[in-house]
Amino acid sequence: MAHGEPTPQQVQEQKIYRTFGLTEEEYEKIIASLGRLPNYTETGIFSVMWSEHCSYKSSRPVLRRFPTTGERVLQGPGENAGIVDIGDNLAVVFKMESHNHPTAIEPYQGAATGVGGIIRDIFTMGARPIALLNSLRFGELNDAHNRYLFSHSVEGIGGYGNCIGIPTVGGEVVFDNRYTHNPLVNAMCVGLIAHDKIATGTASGTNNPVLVVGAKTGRDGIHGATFASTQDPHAKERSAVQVGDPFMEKLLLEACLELIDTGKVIGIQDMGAAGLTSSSAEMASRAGSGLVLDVTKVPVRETAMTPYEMMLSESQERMLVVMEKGEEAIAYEIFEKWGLEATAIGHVTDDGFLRIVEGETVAAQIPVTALVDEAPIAYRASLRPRYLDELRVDLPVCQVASSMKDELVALLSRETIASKEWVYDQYDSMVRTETFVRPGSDAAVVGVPGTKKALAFVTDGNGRYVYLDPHQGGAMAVAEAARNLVCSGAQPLAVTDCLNYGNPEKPEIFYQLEQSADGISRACEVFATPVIGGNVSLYNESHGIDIYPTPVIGMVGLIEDVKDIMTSDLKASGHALYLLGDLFAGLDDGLGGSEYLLMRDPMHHLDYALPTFVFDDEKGVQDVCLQAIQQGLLHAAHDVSDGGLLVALAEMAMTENKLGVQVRLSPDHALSTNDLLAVFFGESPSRILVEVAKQNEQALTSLATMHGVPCVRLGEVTKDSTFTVYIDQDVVVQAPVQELESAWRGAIGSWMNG
Amino acid sequence: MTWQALIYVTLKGSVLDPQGTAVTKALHAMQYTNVHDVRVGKYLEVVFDADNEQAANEQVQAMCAKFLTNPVIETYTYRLAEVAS
Amino acid sequence: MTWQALIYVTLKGSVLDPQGTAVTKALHAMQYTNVHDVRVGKYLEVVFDADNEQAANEQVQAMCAKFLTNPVIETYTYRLAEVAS
Amino acid sequence: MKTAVIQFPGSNCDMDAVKAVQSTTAGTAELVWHTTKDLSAYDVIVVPGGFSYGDYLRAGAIARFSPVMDAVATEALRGKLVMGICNGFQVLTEAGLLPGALRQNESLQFRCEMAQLVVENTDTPYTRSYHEGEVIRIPIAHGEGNYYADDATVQELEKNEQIVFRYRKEHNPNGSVGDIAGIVNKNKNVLGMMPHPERAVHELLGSADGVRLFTSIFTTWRDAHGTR
Ligand SMILES: Nc1ncnc2c1ncn2[C@@H]1O[C@H](COP(=O)(O)OP(=O)(O)O)[C@@H](O)[C@H]1O
Ligand SMILES: [Mg+2]
Repeated sequence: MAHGEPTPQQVQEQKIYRTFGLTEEEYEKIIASLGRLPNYTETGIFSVMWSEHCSYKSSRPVLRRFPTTGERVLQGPGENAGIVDIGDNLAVVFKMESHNHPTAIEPYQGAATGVGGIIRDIFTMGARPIALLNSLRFGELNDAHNRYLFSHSVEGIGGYGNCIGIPTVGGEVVFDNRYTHNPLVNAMCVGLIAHDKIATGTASGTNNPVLVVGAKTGRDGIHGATFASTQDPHAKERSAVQVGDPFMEKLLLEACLELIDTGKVIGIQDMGAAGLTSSSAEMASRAGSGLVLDVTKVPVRETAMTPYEMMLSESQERMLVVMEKGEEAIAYEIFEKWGLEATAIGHVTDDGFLRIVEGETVAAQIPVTALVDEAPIAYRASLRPRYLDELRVDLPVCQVASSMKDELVALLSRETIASKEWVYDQYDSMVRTETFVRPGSDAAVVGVPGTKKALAFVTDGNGRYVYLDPHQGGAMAVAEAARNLVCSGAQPLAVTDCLNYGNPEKPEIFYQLEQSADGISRACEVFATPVIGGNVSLYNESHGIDIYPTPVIGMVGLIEDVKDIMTSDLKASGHALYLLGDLFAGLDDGLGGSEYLLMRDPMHHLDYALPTFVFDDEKGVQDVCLQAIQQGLLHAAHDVSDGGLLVALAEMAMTENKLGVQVRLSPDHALSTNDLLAVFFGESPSRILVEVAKQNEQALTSLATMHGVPCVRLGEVTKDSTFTVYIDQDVVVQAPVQELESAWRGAIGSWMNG
Repeated sequence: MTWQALIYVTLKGSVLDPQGTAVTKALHAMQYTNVHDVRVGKYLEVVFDADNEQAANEQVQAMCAKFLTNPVIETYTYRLAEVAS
Repeated sequence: MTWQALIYVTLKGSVLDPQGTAVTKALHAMQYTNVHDVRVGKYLEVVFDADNEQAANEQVQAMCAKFLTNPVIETYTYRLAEVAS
Repeated sequence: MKTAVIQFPGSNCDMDAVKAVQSTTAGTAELVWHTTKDLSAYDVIVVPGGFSYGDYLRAGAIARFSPVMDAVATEALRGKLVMGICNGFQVLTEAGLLPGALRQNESLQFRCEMAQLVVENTDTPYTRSYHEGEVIRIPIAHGEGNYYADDATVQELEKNEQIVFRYRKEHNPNGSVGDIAGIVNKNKNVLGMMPHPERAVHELLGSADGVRLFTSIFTTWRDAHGTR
C-alpha cells in the first residue's frame, strides 16, 4: 500500500479504526455506506468527521431545541457564524468557540489559536471583525500551575487579538477549583457586514475551481488523530497543539475581505478542526455537490506528507475558497499583494463524492452525504443526579469573622469578584477607535461607523448555578447576559453559546446538558434572543471529576442612538440611588449558589438551593431599566450579580470621580446577622441598581409602578468618598471607598505580580 | 561550586515557527537570497550553585522540563561550565 | 558550501533585563534558591550558503549588525559550522 | 494638507490615523502601501501603530527595510512632518530617524490604558496648540514601549529640547528612561510617540486631548502654505 500505510484489510483485522476513535458499529456503518472496506485515509477521514468535535453526535438532539429564528435573523446555525440584521442595510455577525483542551496543554498557543479560529469564522462570512470577547475559567490562584495557565492564556489571547488589530472589549473570568485540570477558554468574535456582501460556505457550480489560501500545510495536529484512543476521546485534541501566526491571519483577513468584495467568490470556509477534510466535506454538503482535490497541489511546509496527513492536518490560518470558473487570477493577484499563497487544488463536481487524488492515484472516494448527513447520532442516557433532590432551602449559618465591613472587603478581594483589570489591561481594547465603553462596565459598547448606532456585547455564565439547578441555571445565564446589555442601554438581539460540560457518557452529566439547554431555550424565547450559532465542548473531565456544567452565553444588543449608552460608574453627588427589583429577596432566597457562601463555607456551599428566578420579574426589571435609559432618566445602571447587593453598590462607587454612597435599608422587621448576610451578599437575580437625578425620581418610580416592578430608594451619591450602609438608624457598614477599591483592584495583581 | 548553563530553546522541528519564516523572508528581501532557513528561539544564561557536575546537569534538565520550556512544542539543548563564584 | 550560524543575542550589560529578573524570581519561588542570576536573550539558527568560512563569517556579522540585532541595546556572539547541504 | 498614512503588512492603526486626520483637520489623508517609493506628493507622513510584520524579531525591525522607508527618510530630510505613533515610533528608531530604542515593557506585559502625559515642549509643529506643562490624557497600547537611550543621548535630548511628552511622575506605564513618552529629532520635524493621539479625538472615546496634536500639525502647515 502507498506510503507504507496499513491495507484496508489490515485496518479491519487489526482494528486500527479503534485507535482512531471509531466504534465497531461506526466502522460497520462505514463499510455499508461505501459498499467496501475503507482504506487507511478514508478511515481517518470518517473518524474525524464523525468525531464528537465535528459531528456533535451527543449534543445534536439537544441543540435542535434552541429557538433559532426571528425577524432580524438573516443566518441561523449551520454556517460558520450567525447573522442578525441591525437596519441601514447592515448586519452583525458573531459566534463563540471553545479551545479548552489545547489550552490545558499549551496555554499561550491554545488560547491564541482559539482566538484565531473564531476570527476566521467571522471573516469567512465576509464580515469585518470589530470586537473580541473571552470567557475564562481557571482553578484558584493560590496554586502555581493555575497561575501559569491563567497568565499564559491571557497573554495568548492578547497576543493574537492585539497583533491582528481587533479590540478585545469584554469577557469574564471565574476562578473555582472545579476547573483546575480543565480550564475553559471560550472566545467570541463579532463582525459587521453589509447585507449584500454576505458570503457562505457552499461549493456549488460544477467545474468551479477550489483554492487553498493562506498558510502552508504542515503536520500540525495529526499525530493526535493517529494515536487517539477510544478511552480518552479528546486525547486527539490534546496532542493537537498548534502555533498560531496572527500576522499571517491579519494578511489573510484583509485578502479574503478584498476577494469577497469582488463578488467572484462562490463559497469560502475556514479550515478549523479536521482542516481540509471538514471544510471540503461541509462546503460540498451545503451545495449538494462533490469535490475533487489533488493533495499534491497543496502548498506544504514539510516534506513527504501523505494524503492522510494532508487531509487531517490542522495547520492554522488557512481557508478553502470556491471561485467562479475562469476568475482564479483575481484571487492570485489579491493574495500576492498581501504576500500570501493561493493555489487551485481541485474543482466542484456533480457526483456527490469527495474524491481525494494524489496525482493520478485516487487516495479516497467517499459520498459527501455519508460523511456529513449520515454521521451517527449518539442518543445518550439521561439521569437526574441525586444531589439535586437533597438541596437545602434554609438560611445557612455563617460565622462572621468580625464586621460586615470586613466581610465586604474579603468578598471584594475574592479573585472571582475582584477587578479584572489585570486581564483586560493586557488587551488592546481601543484599536479601530470605535470602542465607546471599554472593559469594566456591564457590557462593552462599540460604535457602528456611519450611523448613530452602537452595539453592546457581553458573555455570561455561572457553572455553579447550573450545577445547582441545570434548567434554571441555564435560564439565568441568558437573563444575566440580557440584563447586562440592558444596563448598557442596549436592546438584546440574539445569542451565541458555548456549551462546556463533562463526560456526556455519564447520564448525570448528560442530564445537566439537556436540562440547561432547555433552560437556555426557554429564556431565549422570553427575551426574544434566538440562538444563531455556538459550539459544544464535552469531556471536560479529569481524574473522574467533571467541571461544573458551564454554558456560556454570548449576547449582542443594539443601541439605536449613542446618546443612550449607559455605564455602571456613579456620575455625580446629590443623585439618588434606586434598586429595581426586590431589595429583600435574600430573606427568602438565602445564600444558595453565592460567592459569599463559597468563601465562608467551602465544604457545604453546594448544599443549598439556588435563589428563585421568575421570568416575569426579570422581564419587568429589564423593561423598566431600558425605558428609563431611553427616556434619559438615568446616569448609571448596574445589575446585582456575583457577590450580591453590596458588591454591586461598591463597584458603582469605585470611579475616577471620587464619590461616595450613603444608603439606608428599612426592613419591616428586625434582621438577624444571617438575615443581613443574605440581604447583603445573596445573589437573587432580577435586580438592577440605578443612579437618578433628583428631578427624575418621580418619573422613574411611576415608570416602575406602571410595569409593576418594585423600585426602592436606597439613598444618595455623596461628595465625600465614603461607603455607608445604614439599617434604619444604625450604621452597619462604613468604609472609605478607597479601602474597598484597593482590595478589589489589587487582588488578582497581588497573586500574579508576586 | 558555581555553574553557568547556556540554554538554547527552539520550537520543535515540525512546529510552525512564524517568526523564523518572517525573518527568512525579510533576509531574502534584503538580497540575502542565499539564506535557506532561519529558526528563532530563546537563549538563557543561568548562573547557579551545585555540588558537582552531575547535580548541575540534573538541575538544568529539571528546570527546563518543568518551567523554562514546554516540551509539547519546544526542545532545548544546553552547555554547562563551571565559573568562578 | 552550506553553513549554519548559531547566534546568541543578549541585552547589553548596561541595559536592564526584566525578563531575566522575572525568571530568576520564578525559579526562587519554585525552591531553586541556588540560582543567582538569569539573563534571557534570543537564539537564532541561520542556514545559508557561502563560498568559504571567511565569507560566511562576514555575512553573519553583516546580517547581525544591520538587521538581526539592535546595537543600541543588544550584543551578540555566534558559532559557525559547515553543514551538509 | 495631504497626509500619507503608511500601510505595512500588519499595520492596524492605519485607518484610525486616517479617520483622525480627517475628523480633526481640513486636510485629506490616505493609505499608502509600503511598496511606494515616492512620497513627494504628501505634506505630512504618518507611520501608524500596529504590528508591522507581526513585530517579529523586534518591533519595527523588518518594516524599516520596506521600500517606502527610503522615501520617508528623504521627506524627513526635506523637513516634511513625519510622525510615528507606537509601532511607527519603533520603526523610526529602528530606521535611525530618531535616537534610542524601544524595549519590552518593564512589567513584561502588554499594557492598554489611558495614560497621562505632560506636554514638555510646545515649541514643535506637533504641540503648538498645547500649553507647556499641561497634563493630557492619551491612551497607550503596547508591549514594547519602554524607551531607552544611553545617558549621553538622553542629555542631548534634554539639551536640545527634543523631549516632547513625558508620562506623569509615578505613572510611567513601561519603565522608559526619564518617563519619556515622545521625542522629536533635532530639527523637530520628526516625532515619535508611544501613546496614540488618534485614539483620543472624541469624548465618546474617553478623551479628546489628541485633537490639538492634529490641529497643531494643520496650523503649522497652513502657516507655511496659506490655505491651499
Ligand atoms: N476575560 C476578560 N476579558 C475582557 N474583559 C473582561 C474579562 N473578564 C472581565 N472583563 C470585564 O470586566 C468587567 C466586569 O466583569 P464581570 O464581573 O464578569 O461583569 P458582570 O458581573 O457584570 O457580568 C466587564 O466589563 C467585563 O467585560
Ligand atoms: Mg453586570
